[in-house]
Amino acid sequence: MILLFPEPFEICVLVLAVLILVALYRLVAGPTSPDRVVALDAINTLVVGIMFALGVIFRENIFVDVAILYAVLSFIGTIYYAWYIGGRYT
Amino acid sequence: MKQSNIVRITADIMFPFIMIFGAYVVLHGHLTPGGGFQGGAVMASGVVLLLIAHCDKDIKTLIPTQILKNVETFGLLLFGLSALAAVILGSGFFTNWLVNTGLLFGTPVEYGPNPGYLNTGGVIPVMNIAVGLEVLAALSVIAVIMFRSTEPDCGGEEQ
Amino acid sequence: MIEVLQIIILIGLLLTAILAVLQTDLLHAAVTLGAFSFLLALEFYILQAPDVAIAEAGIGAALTTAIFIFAIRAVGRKEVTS
Amino acid sequence: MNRKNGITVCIIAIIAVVLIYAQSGISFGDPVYQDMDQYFLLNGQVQTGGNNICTDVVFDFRAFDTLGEATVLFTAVMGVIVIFRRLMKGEEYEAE
Repeated sequence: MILLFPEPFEICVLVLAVLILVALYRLVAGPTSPDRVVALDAINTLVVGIMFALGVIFRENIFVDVAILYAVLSFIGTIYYAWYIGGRYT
Repeated sequence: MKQSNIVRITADIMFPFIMIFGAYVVLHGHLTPGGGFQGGAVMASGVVLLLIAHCDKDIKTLIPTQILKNVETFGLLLFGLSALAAVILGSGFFTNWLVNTGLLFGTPVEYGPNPGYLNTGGVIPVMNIAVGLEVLAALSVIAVIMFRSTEPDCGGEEQ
Repeated sequence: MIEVLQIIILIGLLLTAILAVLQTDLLHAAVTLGAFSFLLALEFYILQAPDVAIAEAGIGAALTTAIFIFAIRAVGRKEVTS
Repeated sequence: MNRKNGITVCIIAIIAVVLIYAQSGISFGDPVYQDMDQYFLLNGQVQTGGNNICTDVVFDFRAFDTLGEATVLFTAVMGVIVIFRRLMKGEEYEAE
């Protein structure tokens, strides 16, 4: 069912998933708070990329709405963390 | 504490697009993924973004809480009345009394997978709009009240 | 392909869920919970439920983060352990 | 502290083994009782006029659940206002 489309998008999805694990290591073992926040932002961007690639693989154009929504809303969470850290350390 | 220009201008540019996308999710709730609750949550996220970007101004004039409370009550009343209208018209509670009648939202649909038209669905789009208004107002009121009570002067005590 | 992707995402879910409980710094716990929310939404997306994915995006990405940050600013960052 | 972590890891491992064993006998996406599912998929689009079956179920077939959810949200807002009313600056509190 999934394997309708040729290989390149699946390879793209797998590489992005492995990169999520790499960013999760920095989120778990990061020494300071800005490390963890930047790792969370990287995870957000990678999740949006995976959603676009999976929308191509599933051949559903309405799934792109979810990815656009994530790309918009992940900005708000990051800006709140930045507000807290900047207000504390400056 | 005043926010930097990058944050404020980016929030000003992104706020109308977030509200338009939330309205799209609410109005197309019976055709595409989404619905009242999801679209209302997206629009409330836009209000939360506006709250943090302009926190140096007066919050009460920027986002008036009393209007939001009235909007929430109106949404809940619209939801209940659209269900009670079915009882008045002679059928059960929560009966879909607008579908397949040719009136507003009353165009019949054909069976099978199709993109669909906006003018179908009966009473479902009305309930979507009601729940969307209610969720938008409720989540915005919670965020604004928690912000105003925990940070009276917008968090400038460290400087 | 999809099984490998699901295994990776479930490992990440388990890791972030355990770490969010075990953190003593409340800001780090909030950041870890944000990552958990995003991975959970991606899992819903893979299971072909975009309605739940949109709800998880709207609630988990913006509103929960905002309310957590308000609460952390009010009560302090370090957890007091006896 | 080290012994406590060991107990935690053991409990998590036991739960993981039990869950993996429990799901090994169930085929995914094929529930046992699926009468109402087939009814919704066959008749929902014609009876309610919406193409999204999830919204049809939430707002037409199971609309009482949505009414309860709206009531819960309204009650939550009332609780937040009651709790945080004294912590605000008091202008809105005086007007009522």
